Amino acid sequence: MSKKAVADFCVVENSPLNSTNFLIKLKAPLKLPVFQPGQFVNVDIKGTDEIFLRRPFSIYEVDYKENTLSLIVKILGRGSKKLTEIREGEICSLVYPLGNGFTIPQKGEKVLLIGGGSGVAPMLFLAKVSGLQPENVNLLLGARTIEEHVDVKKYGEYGNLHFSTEDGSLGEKGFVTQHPIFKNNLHMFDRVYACGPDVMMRAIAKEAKAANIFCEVSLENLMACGFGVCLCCIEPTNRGNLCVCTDGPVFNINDLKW
Amino acid sequence: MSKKAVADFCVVENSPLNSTNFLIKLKAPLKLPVFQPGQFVNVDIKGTDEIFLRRPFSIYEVDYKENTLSLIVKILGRGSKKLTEIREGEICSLVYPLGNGFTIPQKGEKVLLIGGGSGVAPMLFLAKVSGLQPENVNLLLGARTIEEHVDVKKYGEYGNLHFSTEDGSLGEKGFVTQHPIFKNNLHMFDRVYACGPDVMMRAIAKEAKAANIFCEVSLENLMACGFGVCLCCIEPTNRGNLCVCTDGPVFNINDLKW
Amino acid sequence: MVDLTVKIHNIEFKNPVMTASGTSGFAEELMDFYDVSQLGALFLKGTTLKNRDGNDYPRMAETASGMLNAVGLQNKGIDYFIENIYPRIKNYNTPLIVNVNGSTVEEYIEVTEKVNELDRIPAIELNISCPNVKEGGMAFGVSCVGAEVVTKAVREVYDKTLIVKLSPNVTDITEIAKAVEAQGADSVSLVNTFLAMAIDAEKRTPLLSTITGGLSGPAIKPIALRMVWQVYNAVKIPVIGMGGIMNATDAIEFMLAGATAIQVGTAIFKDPFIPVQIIEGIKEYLERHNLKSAKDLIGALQL
Amino acid sequence: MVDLTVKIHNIEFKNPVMTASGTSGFAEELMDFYDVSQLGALFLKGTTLKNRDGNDYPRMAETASGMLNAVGLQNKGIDYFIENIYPRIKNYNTPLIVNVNGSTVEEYIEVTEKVNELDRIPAIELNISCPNVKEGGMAFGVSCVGAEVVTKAVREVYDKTLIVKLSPNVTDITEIAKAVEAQGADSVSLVNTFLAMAIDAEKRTPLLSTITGGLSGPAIKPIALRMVWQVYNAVKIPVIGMGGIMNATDAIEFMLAGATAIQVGTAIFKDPFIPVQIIEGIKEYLERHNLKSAKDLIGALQL
Ligand SMILES: Cc1cc2nc3c(=O)[nH]c(=O)nc-3n(C[C@H](O)[C@H](O)[C@H](O)COP(=O)(O)OP(=O)(O)OC[C@H]3O[C@@H](n4cnc5c(N)ncnc54)[C@H](O)[C@@H]3O)c2cc1C
Ligand SMILES: Cc1cc2nc3c(=O)[nH]c(=O)nc-3n(C[C@H](O)[C@H](O)[C@H](O)COP(=O)(O)OP(=O)(O)OC[C@H]3O[C@@H](n4cnc5c(N)ncnc54)[C@H](O)[C@@H]3O)c2cc1C
Ligand SMILES: Cc1cc2nc3c(=O)[nH]c(=O)nc-3n(C[C@H](O)[C@H](O)[C@H](O)COP(=O)(O)O)c2cc1C
Ligand SMILES: Cc1cc2nc3c(=O)[nH]c(=O)nc-3n(C[C@H](O)[C@H](O)[C@H](O)COP(=O)(O)O)c2cc1C
Ligand code: FES
Ligand code: FES
Repeated sequence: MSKKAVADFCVVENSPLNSTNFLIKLKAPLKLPVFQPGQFVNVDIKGTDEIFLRRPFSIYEVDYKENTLSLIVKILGRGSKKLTEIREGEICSLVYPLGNGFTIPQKGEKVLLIGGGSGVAPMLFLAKVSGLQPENVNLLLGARTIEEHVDVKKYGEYGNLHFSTEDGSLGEKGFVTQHPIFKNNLHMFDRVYACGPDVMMRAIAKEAKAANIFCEVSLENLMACGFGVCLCCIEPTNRGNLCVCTDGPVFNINDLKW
Repeated sequence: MSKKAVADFCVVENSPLNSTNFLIKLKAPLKLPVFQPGQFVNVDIKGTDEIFLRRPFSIYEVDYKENTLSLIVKILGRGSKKLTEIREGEICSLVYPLGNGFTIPQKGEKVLLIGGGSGVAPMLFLAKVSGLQPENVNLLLGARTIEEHVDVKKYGEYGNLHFSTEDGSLGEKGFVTQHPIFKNNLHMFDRVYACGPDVMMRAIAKEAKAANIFCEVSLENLMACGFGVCLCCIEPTNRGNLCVCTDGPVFNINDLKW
Repeated sequence: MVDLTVKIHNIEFKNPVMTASGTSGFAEELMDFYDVSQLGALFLKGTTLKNRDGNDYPRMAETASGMLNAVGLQNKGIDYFIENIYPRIKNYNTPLIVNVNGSTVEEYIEVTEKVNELDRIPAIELNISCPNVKEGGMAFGVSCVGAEVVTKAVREVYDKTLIVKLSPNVTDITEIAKAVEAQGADSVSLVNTFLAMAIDAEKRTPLLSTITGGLSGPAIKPIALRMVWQVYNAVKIPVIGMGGIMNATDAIEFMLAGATAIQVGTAIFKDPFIPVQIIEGIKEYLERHNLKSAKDLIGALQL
Repeated sequence: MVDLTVKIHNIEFKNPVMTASGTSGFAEELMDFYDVSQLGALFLKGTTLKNRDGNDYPRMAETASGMLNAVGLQNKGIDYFIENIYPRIKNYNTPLIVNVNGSTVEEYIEVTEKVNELDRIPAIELNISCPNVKEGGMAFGVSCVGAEVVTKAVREVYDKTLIVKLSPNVTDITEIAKAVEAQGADSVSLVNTFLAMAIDAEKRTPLLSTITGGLSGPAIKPIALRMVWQVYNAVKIPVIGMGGIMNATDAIEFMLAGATAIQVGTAIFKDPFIPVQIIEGIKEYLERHNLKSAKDLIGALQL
């Protein structure tokens, strides 16, 4: 009956995807609810004196049969570092499901999904459950170098894959907004979705706004609770200060004061 | 040149000795100094939010060739519990060598070494390096039950072994002070040494004092620093408040206000 | 069966475990996890006369065993509460307590008068200790005169249970507690957060938009516990204790120090079930120690 | 090469990293680990006129990210120090600073006069903030009048560098800082420990023989940092910051908030090498940020 839960998951996989990103797969003790792409979990990271609060991570994959969910964790600071050191068999407490999730596109629509860094996680999840024909789904994935790109080959079946790197080591050189699929073809899309660094999302939002295209972004504001009680994660919007953890993390760019 | 060190040791063994005691063997990164029985190390226990200070443990065995030292760790609270969960290969920071150590007996003397619980550690170390003939060394080891006794067979070569348990499940039934070797033969010994619970040591000290026999005990006062700077571990003595970590942990009972 | 009930003024609470204001919204969010009727009481998010947007982002910083917040009493104002939130939550089967705030004495009075009309709100908690607002808040709570003025004014317009929430940012908290007791407070709750600061050494900037914020969590527990013990020994009215309570052992420590009830704050961010677990833990403790009632713990510290 | 020197009054220190009083004895114990001459200065164990046995055992309790102590200024008195300890340590090649304590103003004066005779002691730290003694100590440090009286009296008999150590257990630490500055203090150091308490829930007794004690360690860092920042903005004399500093980042945060130098206290219990590591860490930070001098960090917080 309760809509949210706190439960001890068991780590069933922790494997490096590249030098800074790890795939962590967790098995739930209870039947998992259906997750929306864009939703996240709040992870208790044990084992250091310095980490007091949980850390939020987007859902990357869910296997309802196996009752597992996967995260892509990028090493940023103390907590994410520690989390990537967790071993198979260890226990990890999660609060879930949190946040709203992206608007699922309508049949026949053409969408562009843009992921930067660990922001690929919810984009790949969205691609998978979008319900669209693969030819209507375009995934644009950006990173600084090829080394920071995650292997997403298997997502080829859900859409067309496009890459960009700042140093040109994979795909187009430059930022995602400089990639032809974005720069030249933005008007072709019914919806644009983005998750990644703030600067990236702001750049995307600016163009999408100018082109008057539906665009949703997933914010990563600092959080204390993750379920709407602390009012720490707020984002100023046209509807006032909203909580990224409950009113978001996904926002339509028209709501944001960007 | 420096007399004390802080160094990262590597755990080379962690094996249960019984339900509550663990043997933890640590390999030093530098050549170990010569330790005196009764001396201790101060261990940094990582991995929980609640443990801020180090925890002191007596030296149990030293292998100068292998450059390892061993501790017997009894699970008492949070820190000792966590320490017993450490895995081989993990790193553990130690401050060492700390404290004074027991007075080494003189040739030909007869000694009684009494260890209670994890207090067996320094007693076995003392038996080993006492330099006495085995027939002059008597080890009396007490615990609540046979399950809480540590296997000390190999110490038979250093002296005669005597056991007591509160429930009679091994050796004599009762406290160590009720064991015949203590109760009936105390006057036979030139020196008595003890390490264990406070009540045990106080009971021993009382009898030894009455019998006017040289007796040293190793105290386990709460410590913050372990090397004499915080003045938290003090014990009132006839020479004023002394630090258990530097003036002790070994005290002659005549110095104590017991 | 152990008796978990405790009494503050004329209210009997089913148990001494309550949520701290500002750390569980208006309790609706907790309902996503479990039925809040199990809890001893719900102290609702700090409410002011008018809508407040609160402070700018970032409002939060993690510290050793704690966190800083600079929310700044973001809330939609008392009228919005009465019209939109109260109707949704008023039937929760546990006392709902409004945390009353103001920048001026008049604002405290106005909010109180409006809350007074609400049948299902048996008590208010007068917050004279918020460190995150420019006007009012802690300014009233750090001097006896300030504390007296607000308490007296509110007492005159409010007959139900009046709890005054004290600031720990003072030299002698017992002086403030005695001052509000003398002005008719029925209970004091303590502590609010400690004025504190965090810096990003790399960027050389404060971590909070407001530079300083309020410290909460286990880090402050030893200071909060001392203050509860001091206040318990200084006043006759019941004390509600809080500050870093993470589990039943912590809660019991506050009760032994003199708290009649306790509030769980920051711990809820870590795990919203902690208040429920504390209720269970207190029950287990009482049984194990052969105590009949939670009341037996209050001030039972042996010196 | 970066310049690590900092200046307080007329003393130039080789670097801003110092030991906090009461946390490294008379520095001899640290000599077992390394040569203390590397450190910016050594603040010695609190010293009183006569021998003090200190408080009863237990004097220590661990708390979340911190500890309580109730040592109670155990020391052998100033004469013993002068006759027995001073001769052994006087040639350490870094400033030695005596932490002066008293139960009465007269005692503070007497101790100061005796220290004044010692060539190798260029400064004293006047401790008006010890929470662990029944008389004197913090009693002086929690009111402007008390702080003024002691500072004035000591200033009259002491010409060398006078540092006054402030208590954090006050409503407004800037008032106290300004009061001692007005009475001629050359510098203020802050913070001393927070009055706090810990309880053994199972035994229902306090964990310290003195019931309350002083809280130190990372738990207090955010409050200490706020106080250093406030005092830096309120006085003209240099501020020495401390409270929970565990590493170079913490130290840099205190300097950014306004500290000219910092003291390492409780961290030494965890690892006596931490002060040395902090010196290295500051050097590395300055190089990485292209700063020439540690002085560039002082108060360099960008708002
Ligand atoms: C809804 C949501 C979904 C997220 N999904 C993912 C994901 O799928 N994969 C992933 O790797 N990360 C994700 N993040 C970000 C992740 O939560 C942070 O990287 C993590 O909390 C950092 O913790 P830390 O202890 O490693 O960093 P800290 O040591 O706490 O901080 C290191 C530095 O990073 C900054 N920082 C910390 N957290 C954030 C943040 N949330 N935003 C911006 N700066 C921050 C700090 O201010 C500091 O400067 C998500 C965040 C949110 C809010
Ligand atoms: C010089 C010295 C040598 C020691 N040698 C050994 C050894 O060889 N093997 C071994 O197992 N233990 C030894 N100890 C004891 C060991 O240090 C403690 O058991 C340990 O610190 C407890 O930590 P904890 O986190 O598990 O307990 P906590 O969770 O901190 O405390 C649990 C309970 O135990 C009490 N307690 C904690 N430490 C002590 C103590 N030192 N004395 C009495 N009560 C205490 C606490 O007050 C509390 O009630 C020694 C102690 C000293 C001072
Ligand atoms: C994010 C946050 C918001 C808070 N908002 C309020 C508030 O609106 N009114 C209030 O009286 N106290 C408020 N507090 C203080 C708490 O109620 C509580 O007094 C404090 O956090 C100490 O308890 P804790 O350590 O258990 O959190 C807030 C605390 C936090 C962390
Ligand atoms: C065990 C102990 C003893 C102390 N003794 C003194 C003292 O004698 N004089 C003094 O001014 N401060 C004393 N202090 C306070 C410290 O100097 C310092 O102000 C405080 O601990 C905060 O810094 P920290 O968190 O780095 O330890 C003592 C602190 C501790 C923990
Ligand atoms: S993180 Fe607490 S309200 Fe969003
Ligand atoms: S533990 Fe610090 S002096 Fe002994």
